[in-house]
Amino acid sequence: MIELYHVGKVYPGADRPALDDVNLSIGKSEFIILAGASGAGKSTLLRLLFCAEQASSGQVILQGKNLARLSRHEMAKARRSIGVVFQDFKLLPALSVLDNIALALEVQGLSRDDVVRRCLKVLNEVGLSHKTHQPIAALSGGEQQRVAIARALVVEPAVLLCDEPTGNLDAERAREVMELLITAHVRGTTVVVATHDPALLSGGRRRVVALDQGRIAHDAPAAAARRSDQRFDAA
Amino acid sequence: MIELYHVGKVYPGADRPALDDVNLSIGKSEFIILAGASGAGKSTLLRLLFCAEQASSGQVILQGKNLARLSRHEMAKARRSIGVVFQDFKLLPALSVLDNIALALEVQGLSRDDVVRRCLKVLNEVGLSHKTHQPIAALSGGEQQRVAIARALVVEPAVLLCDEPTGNLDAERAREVMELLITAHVRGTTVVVATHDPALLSGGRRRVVALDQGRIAHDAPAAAARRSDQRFDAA
Amino acid sequence: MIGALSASVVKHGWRSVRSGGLPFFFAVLMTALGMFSLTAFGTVLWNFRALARAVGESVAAVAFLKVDDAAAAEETRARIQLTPGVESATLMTPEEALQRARRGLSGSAALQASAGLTMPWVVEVVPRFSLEDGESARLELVQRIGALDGVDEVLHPGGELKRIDALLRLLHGAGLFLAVLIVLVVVVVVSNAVRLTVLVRKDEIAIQKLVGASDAFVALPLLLSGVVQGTLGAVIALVTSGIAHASLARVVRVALSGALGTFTLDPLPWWILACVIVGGALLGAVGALLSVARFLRTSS
Amino acid sequence: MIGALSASVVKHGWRSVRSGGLPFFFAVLMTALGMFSLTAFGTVLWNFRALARAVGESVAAVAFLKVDDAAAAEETRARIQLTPGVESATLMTPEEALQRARRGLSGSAALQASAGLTMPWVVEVVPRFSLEDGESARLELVQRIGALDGVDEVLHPGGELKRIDALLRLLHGAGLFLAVLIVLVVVVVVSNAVRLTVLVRKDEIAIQKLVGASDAFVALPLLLSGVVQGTLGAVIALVTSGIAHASLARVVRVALSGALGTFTLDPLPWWILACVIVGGALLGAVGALLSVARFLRTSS
Ligand SMILES: Nc1ncnc2c1ncn2[C@@H]1O[C@H](COP(=O)(O)OP(=O)(O)OP(=O)(O)O)[C@@H](O)[C@H]1O
Ligand SMILES: Nc1ncnc2c1ncn2[C@@H]1O[C@H](COP(=O)(O)OP(=O)(O)OP(=O)(O)O)[C@@H](O)[C@H]1O
Ligand SMILES: [Mg+2]
Ligand SMILES: [Mg+2]
Repeated sequence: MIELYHVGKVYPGADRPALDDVNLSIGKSEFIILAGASGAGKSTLLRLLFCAEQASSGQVILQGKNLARLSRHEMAKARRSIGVVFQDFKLLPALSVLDNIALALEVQGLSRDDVVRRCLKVLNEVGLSHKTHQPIAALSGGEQQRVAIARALVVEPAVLLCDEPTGNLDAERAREVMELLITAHVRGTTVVVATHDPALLSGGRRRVVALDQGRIAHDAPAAAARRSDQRFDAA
Repeated sequence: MIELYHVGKVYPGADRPALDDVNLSIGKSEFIILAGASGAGKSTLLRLLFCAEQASSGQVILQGKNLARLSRHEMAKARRSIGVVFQDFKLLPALSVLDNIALALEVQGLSRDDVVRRCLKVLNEVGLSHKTHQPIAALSGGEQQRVAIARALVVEPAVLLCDEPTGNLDAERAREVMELLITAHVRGTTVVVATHDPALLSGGRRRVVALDQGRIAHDAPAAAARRSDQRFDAA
Repeated sequence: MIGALSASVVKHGWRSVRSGGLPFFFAVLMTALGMFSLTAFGTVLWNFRALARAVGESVAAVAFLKVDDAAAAEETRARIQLTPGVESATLMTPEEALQRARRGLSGSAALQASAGLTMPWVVEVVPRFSLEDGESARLELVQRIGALDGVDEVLHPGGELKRIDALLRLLHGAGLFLAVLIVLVVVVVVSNAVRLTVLVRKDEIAIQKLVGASDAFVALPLLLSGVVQGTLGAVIALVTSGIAHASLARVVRVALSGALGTFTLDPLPWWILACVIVGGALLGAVGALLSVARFLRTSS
Repeated sequence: MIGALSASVVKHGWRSVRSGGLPFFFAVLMTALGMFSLTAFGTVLWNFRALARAVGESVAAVAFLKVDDAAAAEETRARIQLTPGVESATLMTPEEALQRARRGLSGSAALQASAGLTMPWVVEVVPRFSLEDGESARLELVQRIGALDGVDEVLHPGGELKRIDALLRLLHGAGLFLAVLIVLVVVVVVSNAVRLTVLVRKDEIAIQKLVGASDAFVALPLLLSGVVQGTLGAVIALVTSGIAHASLARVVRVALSGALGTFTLDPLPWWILACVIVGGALLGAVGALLSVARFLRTSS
């Protein structure tokens, strides 16, 4: 599903590489937790997978395609099968919750009815039905984060990339969101979650990939609860 | 220092009040943790203290002044003695780290030399000296959060309001930031931290005010480690 | 799919119109102003040719004939009429000519002696007037008429004509200069206004790209809003200039009619008005296209 | 404190100039275009008065005297010269008058008879020309001169004058209309451009307010950037119109000089240029003030 070969990323003007010789293979329908201190390169790695940045060296393969070789059109198409929860949400403050989520579906050319139906469903799942027509600016931090998650889930993506999806949520809400991610995972979505949340890291039931200063520090396969549809992968 | 009498806040178009009959008294140099689930009203309360919103009912007294009666000029002056870490940082992505922090001092009319000196000092404290001249857009989420904290600390404020200051930080960084806040507290600053971070909540060494749906659910005075310069307060 | 996509394009176009806010109305206003100036100037230019013709025709040359009877005079007149470059030729009997000479030979000191004056048959010649012909063309015409059988001498009011000519030339030149300036301003203003709309909406566009919008999905609404801007501006310009025309036409007629016969300020013909609207829409589209293309290239 | 604050204001002003980017250059460009149009138009208007004077003076009236000797003629000439509304009066001997009549009595059919012509003493009168005087004022002057001792009859070229008059009036009217339009456009463009700068910088301003900036701290840099915009625009306009003048003046002189004597397109005097720069700065300041005031009111 996702393969990284000797991937490096040096931002122009940066003193050290954000990613350095990263090798990683993520199977279809795996659930990966990307750990690492602040500035370790988690968001950078997700940005590479999402074509928001180009790798400086090495190759990133997503669904069998080398991301460096995609045309603009193919890139747009690839993005439509990826759901992303951005660390800074990237919502439009002036638009309503519904319109923000609808954006992701409108881009795919769905009819307005379908769009609204699916938006309302996912809003219900993240527990924000009562905020449907409020502008994003009128939401609390945690509510905005759940809107961001809803927008990523609404497209029923093949790959779900979540950057710190519970940073603004209380423990209760965080657990609910994790359950949503697991539901998507059970449906067959490949999920990559970047986080420092100790609650998510602890337990050892998921495969944890830890980054440190742009290098993979350790890659622990899930100790238990490994799902039958998961392939083993050479790290 | 900070007194709230029967404070209510209803946002226009909202279905229920964000704050409802809140009574709270915070003494000089106290350290308060404001807990509560997502949407409980933590940010709203901080916004009232910061004159970013007006209370719908009741009175908010800060440093002996009723905030509802401040002129524009007095409000600007009051804000210069308050440091705020916003939940969404409110940094300018195009400006450098230094310029973002300098903003808070320039507004006070300090000379450029003083401004730069104090900015570099505080950047050193939050561990971002190596990013001084990078634009905010080139920083990771956690680094941006530390810039936001630096901007709040640089004015050496009488009151420090922090909204979820560790949401994007790993445990190590979060502890460092908390130590910065405690240092400020020791210097005599009144600190109010809104958070869901269990690490901050646990321990019972600080006074915790918990909000639930806009009402104060419980207000537990610090069990231990109470400092001599703190007054007792009638909650 | 295509249907839903285009519905969504229209919806986003409308949203960008609504949310365009200040830059949008700014663009419409500027387009309207530019188009209005163009239309106003066009009206002046359109009527200016009529004015020029009126001025030109009022400046006639006079041919003195060496014929004795009315039939020969009429024959000569007909021959003059057929000369290329002659708009009209009118015959005057010697008596009429004498009357004219007595009445209004202004600028001349010869009236004193006119008591003992005898006049020949005279043909008043109105040359076909055009700004482009220079002095030499006019002299050539005079010579050509003078060479005709039965024509004794041709006089033409060179000085006066030259003066009016110079003024008309100046008007024309200044006019062209202004027109070029206005077109430039309109193009720059509209394309910049659309660029500003893009600037204001850049967050939204960035997010659309992030959730997988194709270039067309991003560009079409902007193009649409550019076209709407341009068209709206042109329509407003036409309405305004219609009002201006209605209120100014009378003033101009009164001011000019005394001197140059009945002179009316005609409105522009409908096809020019249609061109203005199409031009507005095109300008908007081009402006939008330029800025959108640039924007798509720089953002990913 | 005040010094540091004002240093910081300058710094922020400069930053808003630098970061103003597109809207800033747009505003400068638009101001420059508007100011340039104004200057170009001003130059035309300025020289237009000279042109009008030249045209007016070339249209002289002629007074025929009933005197017998040179002394009496000179005395009459002096009396005519002193009549209000007369610019100049030149005496011609009968011989000179006859010469003139022979040479160039264009538009007149009286040449035929000029062989047996005798002329009186003649005074050529140039009326003081002004656009504002109507036909009646001119007739009155003719009557006043005609009533003088020693003057037999006064002729004046009414038709020709009327025609040129009408053209000049038209030019003047259209010019005023254009000037008003241009001033309006410049005001709207500049104030909107500053408003757009505010729009683009609204995040920065919001954060400045959050960290306790006073209204002055927010407004002054914007005001400064408005003034810089306006001034820069005006300076660019002056430079451009200087270049345009240098390249066009020759063309205009060649085109017009033949007909109307030596006619030069003079540049505007320095104090008008200074006014343009001050005007640009003022326009920028007013535009900035308007939008900043509105913005401060709506944001807290
Ligand atoms: N656009 C950029 N230009 C330059 N440097 C960048 C840019 N984006 C990130 N960096 C740097 O690259 C390093 C890794 O950043 P990244 O955002 O991947 O960290 P992260 O693991 O997501 O951290 P966090 O948990 O704080 O979000 C950081 O040092 C950061 O400053
Ligand atoms: N500007 C606004 N207009 C309308 N409603 C608002 C506005 N700001 C906040 N609210 C609502 O008020 C309630 C409290 O919001 P607040 O931001 O104070 O929550 P919070 O405790 O900070 O939550 P979080 O931990 O998620 O940030 C929420 O339901 C929110 O939707
Ligand atoms: Mg990150
Ligand atoms: Mg909050």
